[in-house]
Amino acid sequence: MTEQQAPILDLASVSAAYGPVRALEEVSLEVRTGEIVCLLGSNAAGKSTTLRTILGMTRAHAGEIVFDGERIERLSTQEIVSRGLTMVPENRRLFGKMTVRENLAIGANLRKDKAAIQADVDRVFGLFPRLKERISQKAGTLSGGEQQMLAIGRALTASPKVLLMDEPSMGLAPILVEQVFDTIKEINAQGVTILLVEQNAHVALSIADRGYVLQTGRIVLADTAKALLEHPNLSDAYLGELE
Amino acid sequence: MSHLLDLEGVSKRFGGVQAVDQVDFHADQGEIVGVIGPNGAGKTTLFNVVTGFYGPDSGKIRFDGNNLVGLKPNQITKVGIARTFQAVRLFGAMTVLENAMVGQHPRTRAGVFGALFHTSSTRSEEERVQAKAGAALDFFGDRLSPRLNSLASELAYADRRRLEIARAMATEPKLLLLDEPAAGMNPAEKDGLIELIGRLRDEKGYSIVLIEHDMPVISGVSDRVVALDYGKKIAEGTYEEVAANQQVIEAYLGKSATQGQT
Amino acid sequence: MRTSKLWRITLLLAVLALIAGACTDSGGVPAECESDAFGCVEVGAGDPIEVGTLLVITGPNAFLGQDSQNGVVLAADYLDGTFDQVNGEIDGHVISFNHQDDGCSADGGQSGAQSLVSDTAIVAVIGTSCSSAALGVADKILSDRGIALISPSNTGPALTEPSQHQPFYLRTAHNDKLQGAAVANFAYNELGARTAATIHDGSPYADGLQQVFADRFVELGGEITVQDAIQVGDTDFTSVLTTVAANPPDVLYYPIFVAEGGLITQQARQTAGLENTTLIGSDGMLTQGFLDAAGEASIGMYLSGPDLSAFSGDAAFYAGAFKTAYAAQFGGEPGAAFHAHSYDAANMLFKAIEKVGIVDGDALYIPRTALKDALFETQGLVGITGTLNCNADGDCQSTATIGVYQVETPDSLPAAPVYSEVATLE
Amino acid sequence: MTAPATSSRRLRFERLPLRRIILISLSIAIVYGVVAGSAATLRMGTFTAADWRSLVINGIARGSVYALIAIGYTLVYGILFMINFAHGEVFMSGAYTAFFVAVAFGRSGYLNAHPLVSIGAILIVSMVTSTLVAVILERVAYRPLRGAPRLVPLITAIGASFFLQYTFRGLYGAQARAYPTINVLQGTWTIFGVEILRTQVIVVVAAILLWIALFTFVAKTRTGRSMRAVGEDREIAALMGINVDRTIVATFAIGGALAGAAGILYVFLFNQVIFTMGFFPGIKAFTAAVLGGIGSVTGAAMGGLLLGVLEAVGPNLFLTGVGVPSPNQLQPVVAFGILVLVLIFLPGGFLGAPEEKRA
Amino acid sequence: MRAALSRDNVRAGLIGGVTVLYLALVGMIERFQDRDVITDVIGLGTLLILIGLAGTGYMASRPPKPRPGRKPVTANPALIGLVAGTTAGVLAGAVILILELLISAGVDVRSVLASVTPGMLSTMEFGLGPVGGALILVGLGAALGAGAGALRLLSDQLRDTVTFTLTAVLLMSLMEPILSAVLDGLSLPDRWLYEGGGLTVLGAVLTVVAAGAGRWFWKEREPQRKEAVALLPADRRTLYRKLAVFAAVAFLVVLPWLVGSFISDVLGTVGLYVLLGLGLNIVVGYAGLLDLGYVAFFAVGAYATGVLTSPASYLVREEGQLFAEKGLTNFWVALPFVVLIAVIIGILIGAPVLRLRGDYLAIVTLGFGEIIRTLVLSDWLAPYLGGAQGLLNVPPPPPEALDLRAPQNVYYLILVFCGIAAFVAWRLSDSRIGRAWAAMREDESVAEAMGVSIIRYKLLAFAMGAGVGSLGGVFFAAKIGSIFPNSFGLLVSINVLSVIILGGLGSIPGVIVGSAVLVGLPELLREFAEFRLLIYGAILVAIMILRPEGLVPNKRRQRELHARDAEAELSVIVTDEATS
Repeated sequence: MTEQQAPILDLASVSAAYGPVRALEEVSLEVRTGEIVCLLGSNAAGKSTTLRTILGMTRAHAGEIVFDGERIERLSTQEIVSRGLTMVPENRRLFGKMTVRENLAIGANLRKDKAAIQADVDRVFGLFPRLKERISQKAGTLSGGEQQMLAIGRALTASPKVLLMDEPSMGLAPILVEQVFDTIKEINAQGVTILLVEQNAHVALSIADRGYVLQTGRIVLADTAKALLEHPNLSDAYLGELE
Repeated sequence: MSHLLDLEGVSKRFGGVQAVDQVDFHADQGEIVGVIGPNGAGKTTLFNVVTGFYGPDSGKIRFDGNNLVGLKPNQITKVGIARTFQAVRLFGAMTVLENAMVGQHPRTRAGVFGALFHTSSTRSEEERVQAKAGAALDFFGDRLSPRLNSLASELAYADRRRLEIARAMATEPKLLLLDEPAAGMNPAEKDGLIELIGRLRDEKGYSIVLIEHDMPVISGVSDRVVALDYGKKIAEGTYEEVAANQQVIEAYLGKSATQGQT
Repeated sequence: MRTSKLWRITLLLAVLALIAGACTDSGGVPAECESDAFGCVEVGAGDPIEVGTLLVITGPNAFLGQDSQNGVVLAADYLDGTFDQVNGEIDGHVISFNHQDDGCSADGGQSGAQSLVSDTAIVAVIGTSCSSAALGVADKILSDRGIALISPSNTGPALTEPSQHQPFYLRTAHNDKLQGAAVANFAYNELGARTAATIHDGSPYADGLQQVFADRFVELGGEITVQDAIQVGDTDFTSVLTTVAANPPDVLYYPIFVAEGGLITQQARQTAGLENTTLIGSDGMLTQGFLDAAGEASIGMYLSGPDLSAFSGDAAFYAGAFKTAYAAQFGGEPGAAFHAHSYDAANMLFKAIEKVGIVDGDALYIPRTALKDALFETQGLVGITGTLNCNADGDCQSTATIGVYQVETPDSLPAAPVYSEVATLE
Repeated sequence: MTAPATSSRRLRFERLPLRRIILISLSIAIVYGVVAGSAATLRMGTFTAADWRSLVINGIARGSVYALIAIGYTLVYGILFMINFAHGEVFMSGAYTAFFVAVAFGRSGYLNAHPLVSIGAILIVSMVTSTLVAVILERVAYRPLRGAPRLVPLITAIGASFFLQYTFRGLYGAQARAYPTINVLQGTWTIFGVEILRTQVIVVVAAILLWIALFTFVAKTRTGRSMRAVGEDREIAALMGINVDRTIVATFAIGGALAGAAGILYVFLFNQVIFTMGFFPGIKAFTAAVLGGIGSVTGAAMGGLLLGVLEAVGPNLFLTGVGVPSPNQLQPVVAFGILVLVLIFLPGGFLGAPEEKRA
Repeated sequence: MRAALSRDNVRAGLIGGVTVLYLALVGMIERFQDRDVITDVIGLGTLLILIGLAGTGYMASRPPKPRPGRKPVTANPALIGLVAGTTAGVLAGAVILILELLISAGVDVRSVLASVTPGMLSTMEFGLGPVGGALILVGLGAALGAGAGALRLLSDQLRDTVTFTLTAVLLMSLMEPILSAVLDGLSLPDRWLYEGGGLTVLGAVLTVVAAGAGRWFWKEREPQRKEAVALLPADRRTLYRKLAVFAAVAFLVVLPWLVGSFISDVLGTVGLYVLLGLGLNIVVGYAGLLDLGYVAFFAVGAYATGVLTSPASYLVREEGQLFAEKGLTNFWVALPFVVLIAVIIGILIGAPVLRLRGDYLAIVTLGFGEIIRTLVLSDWLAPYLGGAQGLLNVPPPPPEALDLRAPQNVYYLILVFCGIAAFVAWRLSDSRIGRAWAAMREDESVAEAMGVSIIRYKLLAFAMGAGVGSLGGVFFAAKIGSIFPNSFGLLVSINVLSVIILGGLGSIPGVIVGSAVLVGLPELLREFAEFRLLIYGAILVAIMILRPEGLVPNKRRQRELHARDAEAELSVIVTDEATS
């Protein structure tokens, strides 16, 4: 790598397991400020586990995770989130019985500065005017697209330095998939670094700076997005037909 | 000729939301029908109404000479409709084979007496159940058959999808309803799925209705496509016809659809 | 190889011989034991005479059984004429106890009785506390083994009905036929009550007692307005009290237990319409525990029970040495009314053992049937509850003095009754 | 391969809708019993209007106590989806411990000289004790079982219930004891022309105030929001920076404090403490929580009131007229009979969603 | 030393001290002191204090678990034990001293803390008076804590042997009622082993030698033994397994004659709970329906038996002629009718509540249990069911010659029916019906979509459960002969539920083990009377925390637990390597 800048998020040889089942094996990856990095791989390759491990929701049993110059692999999720990392989880997982307003407020749960929070909420409404219309509605009653917007908005009110996104296009209509990727680009342009997990490799790579390909818990390919798109082995590796 | 499955003016309302609104829908013997539409358009609700999980507020549903309105899900399965679920819902603590054996339930009749005394009819029925469940699993080649005794929860994601279909096949249906079978699959797996759905129709003679967001899958298998939005049917026809429909493009496909599929 | 096998066999034989030696006792059993249908209890040299108790010592009614158990313990203590917390002896054999719990239920009575009959050294049993533990259960199990069961607190009439009575069952507690009728007499004649209501709690004791009361009250010419019941464990009895107050009676009789009794007493005082109704309870509530539970609401109400002051027996002894010893050993005043009955029951048993026991060297043989007969023959035995005269159905308090006490302060039980009646079973 | 012949597919329509017949006849029987019984009772005229009024007031008072305990159940249920069977013992622990403070005040005469301060002190002791017990309970008996199947914490809760009952029996003794009399609470107040016991008025008012306070707390405060978030999705709540453990402890603490307060209100009404006093009110409150829709704070309050009134009025109203002896003994039959009837038609209680039917 | 003085160790000491004080203040120390462990040497109360202090040191000196973010503190375990034990001793001693001071200052401590009796204080003080007592508690805490910590320094085998031996002495002593009954039953002398309720010194020494040596060699041979077992040919192994089953059955058959009538009676009660547990297991374990009112069927079984066969019942009294003619008063003729009645009531109770799920179902079934109990208690139905006075004189099962009320014979009777019920449960679970139940339990909607009629299978579960449960009632009536309403309280339902969950939901051997632990043990602990339920509660909590899947978990259930974990990680688990 030629970049002089130190990565804001750096995983070095991270391994994780669910009970006896090994999920990650010596995964190393890095994300630099301002980038969109995407993490590709077939089902069960360990993509979501990587994100969960970064956030301390699954424990790494080996390796180091450094965020913003600090080792975080032993911290609790709460502590990690307070340092400026958060996630848009797979399947959105909103608090369905709470209003849109409360969902956004809870995203800012760890922050104290009311004015700054309000600014972030306004920024979310700028991105998704639809949410503002539904501010008092229960999140569970929103449509699928609106829910995805709220999930992203909720993560943004935490004012993250790095945002992890787990399959944001899953289960969405084609038109919404398009919107989601537009939004991701916009958020990134506003200065949020993004680590994106996607099935939809081509679309994801089209907006990303760099990409990694995971296969059965290992990184098998790492390159710029452009190079990956043209990589002859991409489909082999990504398709995971190596069972 | 009457349709195999025939819905006339079916509506279903939840609180303030008209989930399904005066929908006419049909599927013929041997036909594969794709159902598309934005999230929350009422596609899954339609499935739930057909399979008896919700009673329709109004409208008629007929299948193979039976009126389905008022029947319970288990009775509808018995008449010959089987389904899969949007999020895979297997019996995780049962083995692969046991999952498929549960599918045979409506085709068997052993009761308490047979269970207690292992009568000869019960024993032969059990053998038949095993054989049929095994046959359904064999349909997926070497994907499921070698893992008969693994727990369903231990399967890889795509295999879970397959097992769910196998379990539905074991009920010996005439009509198979598949709810987003391609969700979470990668392109290669989707190709496999397209082939599989074709084989289900050609080899097993099933009629199939599937909900899908993935246009290559829809275009790859459907004889006919129905588009829903806000509970209403907004378009119907071949994939090309529906994909060219302006309303569908605006509500659902977006501009990329017009750029062609990769 | 061979030798080792031989060795083993020899060893085995030796062990067997030892065991056989230990088992086969040298004969010489007294003739009375041979002729007794249930044989003898053999108390070997230096062995204690084992007496079982089967009283309720757990659960909400434990105060009742504990109090009775204390009475038995004191009787054994005083057998040698002093309260020194050392049990006395009969024919050179000290008394020892096997305490079991009757659980105040049929199944509790059964396991307790089974536990006792499995101990072959048990001479006789003092118990049970609750009629339901005895009726058809403990009385039958023990009678079938020829073990006498003497109850200090079963008051249910059924136990000594000739049709139901088990041959080895006796009691020193008064039959409820006496107490219920005495309370009715008191209410009708002394208080001048003409209408009465009753409440029971679903226990055989309370249900039986209130029924005897009601029958007698009607017989005297009174009217029963309401007979209702409550659930044990409940706390709000305002509905049942409102039912009673809808047609306010002169007397409300609720012969139940401490916790619910306390609550009913308190709530009755707050129920509109019951201001002029006299409250009466019975010996299940004649305890300090009830006064603690009812507090000041209990002042002025009546409680029936054995008339401890009118004992034709050793009243001075009871008020003096006995109560002092009780306080010294168990801390505080007796918790219920039955310790005196159990004290007498134990003494009745000790007398009978002295009478029929056969001393043979250092050993003592007690023929079971003879012991039972001796117990049933008890006549004119002066105890602290009066003179015990056992009849053929096992009622040893065939004549009892029932007292009705009026509560003056919640701090202590009233010393003397305001009404006393000597009642005799027909 | 062709599909099997259609003939084998003809539905044998359910031979007998057995369940429906039973259901309908049961409902008819209950409704008929209630209506006919009530009519007969009212015709008999045993009870005056004042009697009925006092029955209803008694019912509301006891229902208020049920409601407060039920809220504790429902709070814990809303967040952990477990029945905290030992909640009744949490309630007992506070009232029983505060008894000794009350006695000390009573002996010294302070109690009636400064009733408000005394009652405040008693209340605080009760609430603190109950809170402590609830928090220890969570730490020891429930926290190790997060993620275990739902029946497992139910069993530890039952075990903890016995354990606590007999611990307090061992500590304080087995006997029932009467609280000292507090003079200001004696007597009646006349409200809208009706004489009502002071204690009953205080209990009802206090229960309403506590319910409002709690409702506001859950709806408006940060902790309240965290509690709801943890109840919906524990993992995502953690992702939002919520300390899940601390939130659960807070829930138990609030439930415990409410139970402690309920304990003192209970003592105002019934004036007695004993180590078993938590069990039946606990069961009743649990029933109330289900009746109102478990998980809903308002539902729990409604369920408590309804149950209280039903218990107080039901037996006399429904049974006296048809000549059933000892009607009040059949209180559980009436209360649970109505519960069954309500749940047949509202499977989620009044305000609860029925546990979601995923389809 | 500084490492040993860490906050963790002091905290462990405080917990230990609080535990010892707890035992004293609830009265256990004093009550248990009446029971000798080794007669005239040490009482159970004293032993509890010693165990509390030593346990503090032992627990505190556990090798530390690596914790995120903290360096493991390493210290000499004996030192750690010393610190923790001393802390515990100081706390306990100080509190006892304070209590003594209060008492001597004339404060009536007992009016609040009922168990602060002179006896308790004297036991806590080892009879040495307040100051001496406090000092000895500190000294013992230090010595025992350090000693227990020092055990950590021993080799695994040695430490295991020491702890095993000490436990064995305690158990031998606690088992006195059983073992002396067994010795009596075999007509063997027991004086050398037990005296006055505790072990003799000789007995204790023999136990130490036997247990210590046995355990030592057992441990030492463990590797060889495992190897030998592993080397056994398959047919040999099945043979041995069959022999083991045969031996178990033979053991069950001769058991009552070994242990005498009292323990046979206890075994009968355990058997009743096995019957009830097997029935409830069908409802809860197989069909997944939480039933908190199972006592209803127990009551129905008992009362139906009583009403049909007792000469005291209304039916027999009034319609006796008819009944006698039909031979219905015969227990064996009545039996199928009772079960039929229970099944019908099961369906009647089940039908209205099938729509309810989870906790709603639980509370409604609880309600039905209470309704039935109240009805049998009520004055309303008293003319038919006996009300408060109960139903008496239920005859034992004929023929009279077999004396089917003697505890041993009742035991056989119940054993046979337990066998039948277990067979029924086993066959059902392993059939099309069992599969449908399992599917329904996991996911009702999907099961329905697979053609399983939820209503039919729920009703079937209720009916089968009711039938088996009523058998429990039938034999309860036959065993006791007197039926009173208070035998059918909510506690029975709770007890049965606890039995099956503690044993392992859905597991037939689990029911047996669960009954033995929760029903048998308390019966044998009768002498600890008022602490029985306290211990029962503590055991429930402890076992569920240590083994949430139950003592003898059902395989499928265990998989469900596992499956649920896996489900949570739905899309992330890598399983291909694990399974292929």
